[in-house]
Amino acid sequence: MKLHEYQSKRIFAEHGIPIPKGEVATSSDEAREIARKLGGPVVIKSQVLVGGRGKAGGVKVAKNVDEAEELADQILGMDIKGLTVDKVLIDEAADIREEIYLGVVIDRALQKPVVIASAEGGVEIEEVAKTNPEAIKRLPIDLPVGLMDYHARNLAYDLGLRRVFVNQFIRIVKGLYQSFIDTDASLAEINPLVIIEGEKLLAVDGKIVLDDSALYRHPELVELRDIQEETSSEREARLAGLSYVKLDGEIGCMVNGAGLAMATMDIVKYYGGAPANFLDIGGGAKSDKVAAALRIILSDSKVKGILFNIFGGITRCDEVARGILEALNAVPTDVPMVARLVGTNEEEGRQILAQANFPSASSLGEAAQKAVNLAKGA
Amino acid sequence: MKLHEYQSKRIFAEHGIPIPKGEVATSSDEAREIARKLGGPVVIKSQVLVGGRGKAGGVKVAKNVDEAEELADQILGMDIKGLTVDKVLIDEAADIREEIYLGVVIDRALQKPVVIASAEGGVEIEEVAKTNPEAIKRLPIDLPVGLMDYHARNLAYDLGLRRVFVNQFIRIVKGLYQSFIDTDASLAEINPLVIIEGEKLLAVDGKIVLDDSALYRHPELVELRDIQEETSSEREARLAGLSYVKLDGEIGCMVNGAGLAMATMDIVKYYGGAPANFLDIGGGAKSDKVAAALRIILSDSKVKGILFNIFGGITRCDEVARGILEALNAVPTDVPMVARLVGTNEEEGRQILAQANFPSASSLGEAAQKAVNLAKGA
Amino acid sequence: MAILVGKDTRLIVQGITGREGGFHTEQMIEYGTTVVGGVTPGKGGEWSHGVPVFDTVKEAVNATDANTSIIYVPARFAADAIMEAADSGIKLVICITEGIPVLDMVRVQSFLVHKKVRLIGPNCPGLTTPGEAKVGIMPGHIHKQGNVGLVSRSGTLTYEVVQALTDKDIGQSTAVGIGGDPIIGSTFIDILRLFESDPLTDQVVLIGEIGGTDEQKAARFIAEKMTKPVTAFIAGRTAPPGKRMGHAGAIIQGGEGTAAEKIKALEAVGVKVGQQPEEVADIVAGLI
Amino acid sequence: MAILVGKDTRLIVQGITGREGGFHTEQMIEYGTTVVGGVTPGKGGEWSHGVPVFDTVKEAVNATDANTSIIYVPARFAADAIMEAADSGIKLVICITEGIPVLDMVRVQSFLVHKKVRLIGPNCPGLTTPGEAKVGIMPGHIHKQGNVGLVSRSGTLTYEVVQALTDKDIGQSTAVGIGGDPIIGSTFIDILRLFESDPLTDQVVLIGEIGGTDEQKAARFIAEKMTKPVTAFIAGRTAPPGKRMGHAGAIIQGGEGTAAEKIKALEAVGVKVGQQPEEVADIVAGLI
Repeated sequence: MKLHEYQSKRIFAEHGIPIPKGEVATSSDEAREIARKLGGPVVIKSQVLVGGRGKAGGVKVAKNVDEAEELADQILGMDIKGLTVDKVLIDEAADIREEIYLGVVIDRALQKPVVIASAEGGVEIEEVAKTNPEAIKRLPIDLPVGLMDYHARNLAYDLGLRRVFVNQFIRIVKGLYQSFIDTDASLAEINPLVIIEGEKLLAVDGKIVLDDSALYRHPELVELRDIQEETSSEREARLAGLSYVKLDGEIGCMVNGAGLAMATMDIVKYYGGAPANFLDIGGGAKSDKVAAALRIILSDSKVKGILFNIFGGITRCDEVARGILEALNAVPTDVPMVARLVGTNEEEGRQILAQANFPSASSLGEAAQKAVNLAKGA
Repeated sequence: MKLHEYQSKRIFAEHGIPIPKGEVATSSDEAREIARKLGGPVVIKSQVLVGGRGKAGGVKVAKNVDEAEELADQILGMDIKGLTVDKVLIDEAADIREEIYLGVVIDRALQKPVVIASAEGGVEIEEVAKTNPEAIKRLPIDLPVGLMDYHARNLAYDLGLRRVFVNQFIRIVKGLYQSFIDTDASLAEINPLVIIEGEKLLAVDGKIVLDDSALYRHPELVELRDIQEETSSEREARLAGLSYVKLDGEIGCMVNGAGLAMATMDIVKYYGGAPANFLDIGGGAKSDKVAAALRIILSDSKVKGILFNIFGGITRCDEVARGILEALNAVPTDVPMVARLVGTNEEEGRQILAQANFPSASSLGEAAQKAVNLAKGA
Repeated sequence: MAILVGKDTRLIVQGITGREGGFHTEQMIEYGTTVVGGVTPGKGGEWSHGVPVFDTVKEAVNATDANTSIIYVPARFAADAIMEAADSGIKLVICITEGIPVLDMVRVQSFLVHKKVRLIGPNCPGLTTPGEAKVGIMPGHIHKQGNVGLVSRSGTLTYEVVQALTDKDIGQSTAVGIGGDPIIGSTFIDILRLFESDPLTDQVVLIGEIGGTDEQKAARFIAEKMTKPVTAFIAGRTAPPGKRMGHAGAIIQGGEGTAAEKIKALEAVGVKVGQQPEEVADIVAGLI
Repeated sequence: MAILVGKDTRLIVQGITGREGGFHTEQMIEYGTTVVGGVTPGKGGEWSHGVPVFDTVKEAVNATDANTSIIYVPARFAADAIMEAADSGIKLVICITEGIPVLDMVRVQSFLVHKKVRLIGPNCPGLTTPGEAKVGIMPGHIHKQGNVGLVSRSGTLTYEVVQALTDKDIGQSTAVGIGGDPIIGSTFIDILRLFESDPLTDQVVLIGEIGGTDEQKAARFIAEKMTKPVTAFIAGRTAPPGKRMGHAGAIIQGGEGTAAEKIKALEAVGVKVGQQPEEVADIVAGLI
């Protein structure tokens, strides 16, 4: 789960990281009032959970209160990569001298959190990794030991930070690391951390991505979820406990198991089709889950054919077959479908589908080919 | 620094440990009011920082409000081992079925915290260690790993706790351990943890001793210090940064270094005297510290002679010599004294004392003998 | 016994009285696995599926001489369960549980680093040595005893490949699901090393997916240390970057972890990569 | 060089620009110790007492090839300083600082357990190999080169005993103060083991005090492993239970850690225990 910039920065501030003064507005009137209270120039920043807000025109500087109102009015309601802006953050504009990147992520190879820093802030760290990998400094943290002052100090000197910033930097690195740990994040990032007038560091933009598996420990963070940022399909999938990712193709896929679901997408492509989605119904899915999955797939108007691929281990093929038929009763459609059910209770599953004249296939390859052909015929 | 029972139990309660309902009273009127609010029988417990309150008559059960007032009146103002009771805790009386001991201390040999538990609660754990060492279960905790549920569960089963108590016990052990860690304690103890009606566990008495070296991290705990529990000498020593322990003898000792201070006491004893105190002025003490130390020693009317033993490393003998003379100016006395100063600037120190006709000795043995003889002559 | 589990396995089931744990205990016993006990705190003294239940792993190990534990407990108790097993003399721990917080697994791995315990998983289907022991949730009937070792980050995709092998009459020595999480106890390299020195394994199938760089590392290991032929399948050629494909570990991030780069790395060291499970079986059979 | 420090010591001083650190750096250099640098965060690039100052231990080690570090930083920064030294390639760390929170030292010790670093202290006077190197705060002039190893939990009491030995013309191989805290990096046994295998040490003096059971453990070690004679002095015969005698570690608790039981344990294994420093010297000299 991603947090908005303003939510992330508030968490950072609670951990002692300096952030600009600012507040969130949902109307241009509010924006004007906030700008008036802040005084001086402000930045109006759209709060949507996608990257590239700046390029899309979702971040603007206003020199005065009138401009703030006007720009907020422009940005609110704007569409950025399919998401409608309904909140803007009004921050005091900072006099930026230099920009630093600072982030904490889990390093999969080291199996521990790693602090990543670069003196080239303000751009995406992946970009720096390509153009100037030397500029990126990495500090792996042993979780049981934690982040000690000397770790952060070594990082500061590695980064070539001037001495006047070192102690501030240590506090910020520790605050960011603690934000990461305290929220069970998978990413906590300040980009950029800027040097402003008076030799001070300030976190002007921030981002936290939470570990969904750990949300149960953080009910207060779950409340921060912005449901307006989910499509209705994503929402339905989340509530039904399905793993769903919308793609651009025309073959809807319903599979049990993430690896198999990806393999199914790949095979659809191999046979000349394009997958419309990734969808894993998980292990031991019952018919109601299958029905929910089918509804989600059918809600995508691009879908011209649907492929069911079930390898029954915990999941029972007869349950899935019944689920498909139930869902079709509830959501009638003329999109052609083909099912391939193997494993636990495969005979029963096939019989149920055969009785309903539902097309089936015995191998995954055959099923994918059929689905692609059906979709072309449709 | 020791915390009172009521302070310790409040910290436990903040960590999820069930404690009896109760409040502190400083007068019998207040005690009556608290007993009335609690309803039913109550326990009146003197809050003084010494053991054996029960035996000294400082803990009583009151069946009703009148008795509560009467007993509180008796206990308030009582003298227990030299300390005057000025606070009583009024707790709801518990219907105690069984008593358990539960504590956390640092194990010096293992160099880690250890949870100690015994099904024989209500008596001092040292007593159980002597009479029934088998009954004591020890659970060492790796600080970086922390206390996991399974540790506490294994402890519960080792202890022979009935199953109905296991989950409560796990929560209490974790709460106690966390209290210990969060307060930088050197001891956190529930004794007894009792089984009451309804198959519930309740911490009826508790104790926390804080690590003085870590107090700087806990300003909120420092505020809990009960200065009425210190003698004025202890207080002056603490404020002057001196390490002072009052003893029962007649030879006052002022030494630099804890080991040497103990050795000096031992040698006084060896030569037939008895040390009046342990007093370490620490390394590099200046004359004002020496003067404070002398005042503290002289405030003990039993002192019949004073022995100064200084081995100058960081500490300079001339500084000490000047300190002694300055202090004698400020606090004139006819208690006889002898000084033995060796090490850094020993010549200058001896000359200063010789000019003031201050008796001195060259070896520790000689100094101790002289001090003992002078005290006998006094 | 090929690797890790077999006739010598003495298994306890942590979470035996749960729905999942109970169902699969039955399946494992039916397959012939030696299940010697179960652990559910608070249910010690009961019996479940014909084996005694204990309150703690310590008691279970003391009473049954178990050497292997499989974990089916809910995610929030799983880290504790793994550490308890590791602390109680168990040598091989298989964690089936899905959805364990990443920081919990970081903690577990740093706890295990100085212990002599092997962890498989979490979020894995377990492992099967056909004809000897099935420890996990793989359907038993798809396997056939033989000399091909399988190692996979996936669950049902593994079954698919096993089925494809069995359909072509190619038996397996041991099939190991290492799990789909970003932080796992045993990696491809750990299992490849075991297969390389296992006399009952003649060749190996590696089933990878997008996310991380474990397949690339495996490729380096194969080039440097493996004498036995390896065939691979990589799922997620069509997966877009930035989206988590079900598994917590299956996500292309910062341009890293694509199927294309994994396939390239494997092919560069002579590993043949099949485009479909059936093709993998054909390669293994020497038909391609 | 007898043990731990000597001509090969290349010392850096953490906290060199502080009052204590500066004073003792001067004293150590005057004694002949090879001080190669200092560390004070924020003062890198300056010079102090003729040696360069660095911001981090890593830089100091890289620039000076230091192998030993002595720590004079305030208590609240000491754990960090010890861990930084251990993490930067230093092999011997001596921590003089007094008043480090006990839990900080628990953390430090658990951090050091898998590292190849020896810690002496904290709250100790350091160590001196007479004629070669003085690393710490012991007054240099009291020492005399010789073949008696000293190990002590105390500071000034150690000087007293060293002086008594020197007064009787008995020289020392190395005098080691292990510190008066409950949790210390090196115990009596660690140092006794080094003296036992040091060809320049012929006999050992052990100076203990009340609190803990380290002297009793040392007695067992002496009985089992030491061939060289050991003489002891134990401070605190007159100390009452329950009162902390200055040192955080010097407290008789739960009836454990009295001078009497320590003396008994030592005498039981043939160690002669002196009642005064002069008596210790007489025993060492063979007069008693």
